[in-house]
Amino acid sequence: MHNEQLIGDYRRMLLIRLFEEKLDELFSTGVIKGTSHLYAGQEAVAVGVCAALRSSDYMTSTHRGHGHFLAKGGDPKRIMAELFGKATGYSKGRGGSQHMACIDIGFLGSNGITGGGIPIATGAALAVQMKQSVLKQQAEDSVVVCFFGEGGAHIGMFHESLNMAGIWKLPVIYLCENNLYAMSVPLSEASSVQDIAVRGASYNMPGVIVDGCDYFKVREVVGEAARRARAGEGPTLIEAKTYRYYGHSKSDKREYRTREEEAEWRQRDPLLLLRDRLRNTEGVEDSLLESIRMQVEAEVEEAVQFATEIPEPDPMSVMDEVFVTP
Amino acid sequence: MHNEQLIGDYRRMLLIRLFEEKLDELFSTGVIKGTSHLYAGQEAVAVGVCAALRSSDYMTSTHRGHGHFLAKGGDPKRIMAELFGKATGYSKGRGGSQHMACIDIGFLGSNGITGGGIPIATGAALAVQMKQSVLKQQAEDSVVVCFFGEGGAHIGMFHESLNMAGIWKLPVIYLCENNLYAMSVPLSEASSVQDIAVRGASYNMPGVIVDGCDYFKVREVVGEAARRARAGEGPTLIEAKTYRYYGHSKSDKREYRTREEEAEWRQRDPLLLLRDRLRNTEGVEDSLLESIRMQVEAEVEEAVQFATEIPEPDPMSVMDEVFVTP
Amino acid sequence: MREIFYSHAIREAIAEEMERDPSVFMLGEDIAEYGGAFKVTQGLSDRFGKERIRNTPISENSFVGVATGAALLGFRPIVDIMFQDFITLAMDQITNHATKIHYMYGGQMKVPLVIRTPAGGGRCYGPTHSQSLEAWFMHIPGLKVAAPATAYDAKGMLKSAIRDDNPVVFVESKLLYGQKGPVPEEEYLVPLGEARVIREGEDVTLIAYSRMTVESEKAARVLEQEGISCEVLDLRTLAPLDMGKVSDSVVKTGRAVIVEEGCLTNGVGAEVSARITESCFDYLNAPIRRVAALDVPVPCADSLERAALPDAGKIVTTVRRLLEQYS
Amino acid sequence: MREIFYSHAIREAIAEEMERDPSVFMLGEDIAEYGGAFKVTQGLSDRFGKERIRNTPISENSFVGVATGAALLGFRPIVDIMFQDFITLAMDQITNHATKIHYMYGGQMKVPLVIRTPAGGGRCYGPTHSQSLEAWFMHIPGLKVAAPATAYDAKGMLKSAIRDDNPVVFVESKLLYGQKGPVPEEEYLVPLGEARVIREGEDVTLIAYSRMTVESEKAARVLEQEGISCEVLDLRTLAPLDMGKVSDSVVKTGRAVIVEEGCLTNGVGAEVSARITESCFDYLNAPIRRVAALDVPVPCADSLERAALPDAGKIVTTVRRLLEQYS
Ligand SMILES: Cc1ncc(C[n+]2csc(CCOP(=O)(O)OP(=O)(O)O)c2C)c(N)n1
Ligand SMILES: Cc1ncc(C[n+]2csc(CCOP(=O)(O)OP(=O)(O)O)c2C)c(N)n1
Ligand SMILES: [Mg+2]
Ligand SMILES: [Mg+2]
Repeated sequence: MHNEQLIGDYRRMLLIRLFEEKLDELFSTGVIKGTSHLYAGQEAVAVGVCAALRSSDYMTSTHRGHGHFLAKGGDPKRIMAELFGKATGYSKGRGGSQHMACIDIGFLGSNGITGGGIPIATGAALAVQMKQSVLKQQAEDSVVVCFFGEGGAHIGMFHESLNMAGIWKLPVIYLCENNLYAMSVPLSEASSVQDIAVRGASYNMPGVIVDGCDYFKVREVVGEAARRARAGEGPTLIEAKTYRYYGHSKSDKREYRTREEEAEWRQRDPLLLLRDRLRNTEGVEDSLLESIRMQVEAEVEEAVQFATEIPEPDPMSVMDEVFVTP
Repeated sequence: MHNEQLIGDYRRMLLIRLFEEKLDELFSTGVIKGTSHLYAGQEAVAVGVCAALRSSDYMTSTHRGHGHFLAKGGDPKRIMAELFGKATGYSKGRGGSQHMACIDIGFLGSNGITGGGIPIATGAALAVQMKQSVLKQQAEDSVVVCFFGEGGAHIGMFHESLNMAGIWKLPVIYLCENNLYAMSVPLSEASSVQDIAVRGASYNMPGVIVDGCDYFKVREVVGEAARRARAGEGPTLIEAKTYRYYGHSKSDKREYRTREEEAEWRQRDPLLLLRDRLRNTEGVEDSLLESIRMQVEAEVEEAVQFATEIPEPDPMSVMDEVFVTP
Repeated sequence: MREIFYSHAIREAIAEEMERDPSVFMLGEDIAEYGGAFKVTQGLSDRFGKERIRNTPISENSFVGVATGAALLGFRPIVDIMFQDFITLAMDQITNHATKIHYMYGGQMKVPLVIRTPAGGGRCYGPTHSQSLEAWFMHIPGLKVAAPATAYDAKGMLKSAIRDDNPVVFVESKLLYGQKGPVPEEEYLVPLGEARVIREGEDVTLIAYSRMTVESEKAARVLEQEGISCEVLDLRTLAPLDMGKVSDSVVKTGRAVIVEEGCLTNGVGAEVSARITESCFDYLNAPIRRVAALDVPVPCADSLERAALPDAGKIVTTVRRLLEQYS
Repeated sequence: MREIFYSHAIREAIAEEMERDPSVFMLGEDIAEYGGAFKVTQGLSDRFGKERIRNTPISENSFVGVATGAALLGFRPIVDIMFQDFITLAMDQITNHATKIHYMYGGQMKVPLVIRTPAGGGRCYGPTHSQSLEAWFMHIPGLKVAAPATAYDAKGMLKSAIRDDNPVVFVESKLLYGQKGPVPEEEYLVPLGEARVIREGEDVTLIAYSRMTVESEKAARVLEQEGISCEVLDLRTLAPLDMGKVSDSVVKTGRAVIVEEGCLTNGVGAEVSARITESCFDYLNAPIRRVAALDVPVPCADSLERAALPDAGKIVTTVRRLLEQYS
C-alpha cells in the first residue's frame, strides 16, 4: 500500500499546475475575459498547508487564489465556471478570478485587495476563539490560515491585524508566500527587510522561514503552528520562500526578472521534488504517476467542458443579492 | 557662566509645564471650549529632542502637541490664541488644540488623527533627501522628527511609513512617546509587545529605548539618531518611556490607573530631575531658578492676556483659504 | 413614559441585544471600562465582560475587517468608530469587503455588522473631529445607513440594525447624546427604511435626519409665527431612502427644503433633491433648496463653526426667501 | 494634427512637467520599469530615473501621506493609485490631511498633489477593480476633481493639475487609455473647472464626463436619426463644477439627462441634478433624469457587467422615454 495522503497531495498539486497551465492557454486565446493570477510554481505551499490542517479549518486567500482554493478542496468545475463568468461558478459569475469563496469547505474567499483578507482571517480566528469562550462550544478548536504575498506584508492591515492576533492569542496562521516579486517590484525595492518572518517579533509571535518548494517542510512547520494555535498558544507567522512561474497577470512579460533566475527555480520545482520522493522513498511506480497525470488532465478538461456548456448568468439577475433579504 | 543651553531648556520645560497647568485651569473654568490633551509629565522628551536637533530641522506632532510646539520654538501667545479660537492664533482659530503648525520654524503640524502625521513626516524626510539628490541642494541635511504615542504605533500607517523610510534610508527619527496609555487603554491591552522599540527590526532600523524623564538621555539618543540620519545611514525608532500627568483629555477621570502609579512617576518628574542636576552639577542657585519660574509664569499670563484681548475670527472669513488661490 | 438620554437609549439597545443573542459583541477603542469617548457603552463591560465589550488597538481599518471576519462565522459584531472622521481609515474594509461579500461571492455568506459612528460638529473639536460623512455611505451598494434623531428611534433602530443581516452604518450625533426623549420600558423595534412625518404642514416640506431634525422643528415653529406652515419629515434611514414618504409630502406641499449637517456638495440632500425632481416634478411649485454645511473643513473656533454649520436660523432664512420668490 | 492615445497624452503631460520643474516626481506601485498597470508611465523611469519615478510598496494610505509631506517641503508629487478601488485605503490621508492642511493650519502651507486614479469597468475585472468612486471626492472641501474624456483634455488638464497648488484627484478611464485623439505637438494647458459643449442641440442636454461623454455622443447620434436633437456637455472637472455652462445649456434645451459610470445613488449626477433644479427651475420642461450604474458592486461576468453599467443604449432609451412623456 502506498502512502495515500502523499499520493493524494501530489495529485492535488498536479491538478493546480495543470489547471493553471490550461488557464494560461484559455486566456491567451481569448476564451476567458478579465484577468487572472496563476499559482503555478507555488503548489507545495497551498497543498503542504492543507496537508497539515483539518478540512474543517478555515482559509482566506488572495488575488492569486485558484491554487489555495483547489488545495482546500474547491471543485475545479465550479472554479472554471466562475472564470468563464458562468451562472454556476462559485460566485455566480459576479466575482471572477479574484473573488471566489466556498463557506461549506471553510474557504472564506480570495480577495482582489492586497492584504484585504488579513483582518478578515483575524476576525474569523477571533470568532473561533469566542465560540469556545463565549458560546461555550468546547469542541471548537479550528485554525484559520491566512495567505498573503510578501507584497501584502507591507500594507497597514498586516501590522494592525498581527498586532491584534498577538494580543488576543488567536488561532491563526499568517502564511506569507514570498515569491520575490509584487507584480514587477522585487522584494528589495518594496521591503526594508529581507525576510518577512522577522516581523513576527513585532507581534510576539514566532516568525518561521520555510522552503516553499518543499511540501514536507511546509507541512511540518504548519503542523507545529496549528498545534500551537489549537493549544491556545497563539498565532504564527510563516514565510514560505517560493516562486511564481508565470507573469503576475496575463499581460505581464516578466521583464523585471531573468530567464536564468526562472530556470534556477524550475530546477527545484515542487512537483518534481515530490515526485522524486514518491518514486525514491515511497516506491511509487511510473505507471501510477502516469495514470495520475491522465486522470488530472481529464479532470481539467472536464472542468473546461463543464464551464463551456453551462449558461451565462441572466442579466436580469444582476441586482439579486445586493442585500440579504429575510 | 552657567550652561546656557541647559538653563534655556529647563526654562522651556517649565514653560510647557506651566502652560499646560494654566490650560487645565482654563478648560475646567470653561474659558476655553473644545478639547485639549495636555503634555505635562513628558517635557523632557520634547525638549530633549529639540536640544539634539537644529532649529532648521522639521517636526511633526500629534493630538498632544502643545509641548512639542513650545519645545520647537512656538510662540506661547499665538498657541494660546489658537486655543482661545482667536484670529491671530497659529491656525486663525480654524485648527484649535489639535491642529497647529508653523512652517517657518519647521513645525509641520499637530494632528487630530492618531498616526496621521507618520507618513507626512516620512514624506518630509523624502523631500529632504530629494533636495540633496534631485535638486542638488548639497547643503541640505535636515532631519525630520516624527512624534507619536505608543497607541499610534498600532495603526497601519506606522508600519507602511517605517517600511518606506527603511527602504529609502530617509533622514527621519520616529519618536514614540510611550506614556503607557492610549486614552484609557493600557499598553498591555493594545500591544502585542511590551516595547515598541523592538519593531525597529521589522524595518531594518535601530530600535532604541530611552528614559523619557531624563532630558540628558533623550538628548543623547536623539543626537546619535540625528547623526545617523544626516550621514545617510537612515531612520531610527526611539521609544521614550514617559507618563502624562493629566487625564487623556479634559473629561477623563483617570479611573483606569491608580493614584499610586501616578505618584511613583511624579517622583521622577522630568523637571525635578533636571532642576536637581542644574543645582548639584551646574551650580545654579535657587534664586536663578526662582526668577526663571517667575519669568515663565509671567510669559504664560501674558499669553492668556494676549489671547483674551485679541478679536474672534470674522465669521465672514469662514470660506477663506479652502483653496490656494494663485 | 420615562424620558432617557439618546446615549442611554443606545446603551439599552446594545445591552438588550447582547442579552438576547450571545453572538452579539462589540469592538472599539476605549469602549470597555472607560465606556467610550461619549460614555455610551459605560457599564457594559462590567455586565458582559471584556471579551464581548472588547477594547481594540487604534486600528480602524482592521478592526472593521476583524468584525467582518467574525460575522462570516456567525457573530453579529458592533464596531465603535469613536469619531466619524476616523471612518476614513476603514473605507476599504467597508467598501471592498463588508458590503461586497454577500453579493460578490454569490450570496453564500452574509455580514451582519453594525458600525456605530458619532458625527457632527458644534463642540469646537475642529476639522478632524466634527465631520458628517454619511453621504459617502449612500453611494456604497449593499450598505444600509441609519441616522436616528430621537432617543426612541436610536434605541429601536439600533436594535433593528443589530438584527439586520446586512452591514449597517449607524450614524449617531454627538450633540444629541445629551438630549432626552420618551422611551418605553417594554421592548420595541423601529424598522430600518421608514421615514416619519414629525410635524404636519402645508406650504413646504423640510426633510432632515439626525440632529437637523431638531433644528428643522425649531425653524418650523418660528416660521409658523410668520404664517408659513412647514411639514417636517425625519428620514431616519438614509439607505434605503423612504422616497414614498418624501414624495407624498412634497406632492402635498409642492416645495421641499432638505437639511443636513454634512457639506453641501454631494451631500445627502443632493440625492434626495435628485429623486424628488425625478418623482415629483409635476407637483413642484418651487425649486428644491438645500441647507447644509458650507463646503469647508469644520473650523474649531465657535464663531467660525457656527458660520460653517447649518442651524434653525439658516433654515428659516432659506424657507422664507423661497416662499417670497415662489409663493 | 497628430492623433495619440489617451494614455500617451497622460505620459506626455507628466514628462513635460517633470522636464519643466525638477520638483515634480511620481510615487506609486510598479510605475518605474514596468510602466504601471496600464503602461501609462512606460519609459519615464529610464528618462527621469527611479528616484523621481519611484516604485512604492503596497501602502496606499501612507504613500499618499508621504506625497503630502513632500509637498509641504516644496515638491509637487504625482501619486499613482493603480485602480481607483484602492483609493478607499487612502481616504484618511486625502480627507483629513492633504485637503485640510491649507485651511486648517491657517493658510500657511499648501499641498500641490495630484492623485492619478483609473476608474471604471468594462474589462471584466470584477467588483474590486471596476469602481467609479469620484462622487465621494466632490464631497471633500479643498479638493479638485478632474475627469477628462479625450486625449487632448487628459494632457492639458493633467498639466494644469500638476501646476495647481491644491490637491487634485485626477480620474482616468481604463477604457479610454486605448482611445486616440488629436493632440498638438506644441505645449498647451486646459484649465481646471471649465466644462465644454461638445455637440450643440436643442431638445435635451446630455451632461457627462470621462468615458460617458463618448457614450453620450454615440447616443446623440442615434437620437438624431429619430429627430431628437441632443446637446452634449462634457463636465471635464467635477470639482469645481462649471455650473455656468450647465445652466446655459439647460436653460436653452429645458431638459437634462446626466450620465455617469459610477453608482446612481449619491453619484455625481445627484449633485448636478440638485444644482440644476436650484438654478434652472423656471426653465425646466421635464424632470431631470440620471443614467448611471445600478446600485450594485460591478460584477465580473461580461453579461452582468453590461447589465450593471450605463451605455449609449441606456442613454437612448432614457432620452426617448423622457421626450415621449415631456415633449
Ligand atoms: C490595495 C491594493 N493595491 C494594489 C493592488 C494591485 N496589485 C494586485 S496584486 C499586486 C502584487 C501583490 O504582490 P504579492 O502580495 O507579493 O502577491 P503575488 O502577486 O506575488 O502573489 C498588486 C500591487 C491591489 N490589488 N490591491
Ligand atoms: C485614527 C484615530 N483613532 C482614534 C482616535 C481617538 N484618539 C485620540 S488620542 C487617542 C489615544 C492615543 O494614544 P497614544 O498614541 O498613546 O497618545 P497619547 O494620547 O498617549 O499621547 C485616541 C484613541 C484618533 N484621534 N484618531
Ligand atoms: Mg509576491
Ligand atoms: Mg499613549
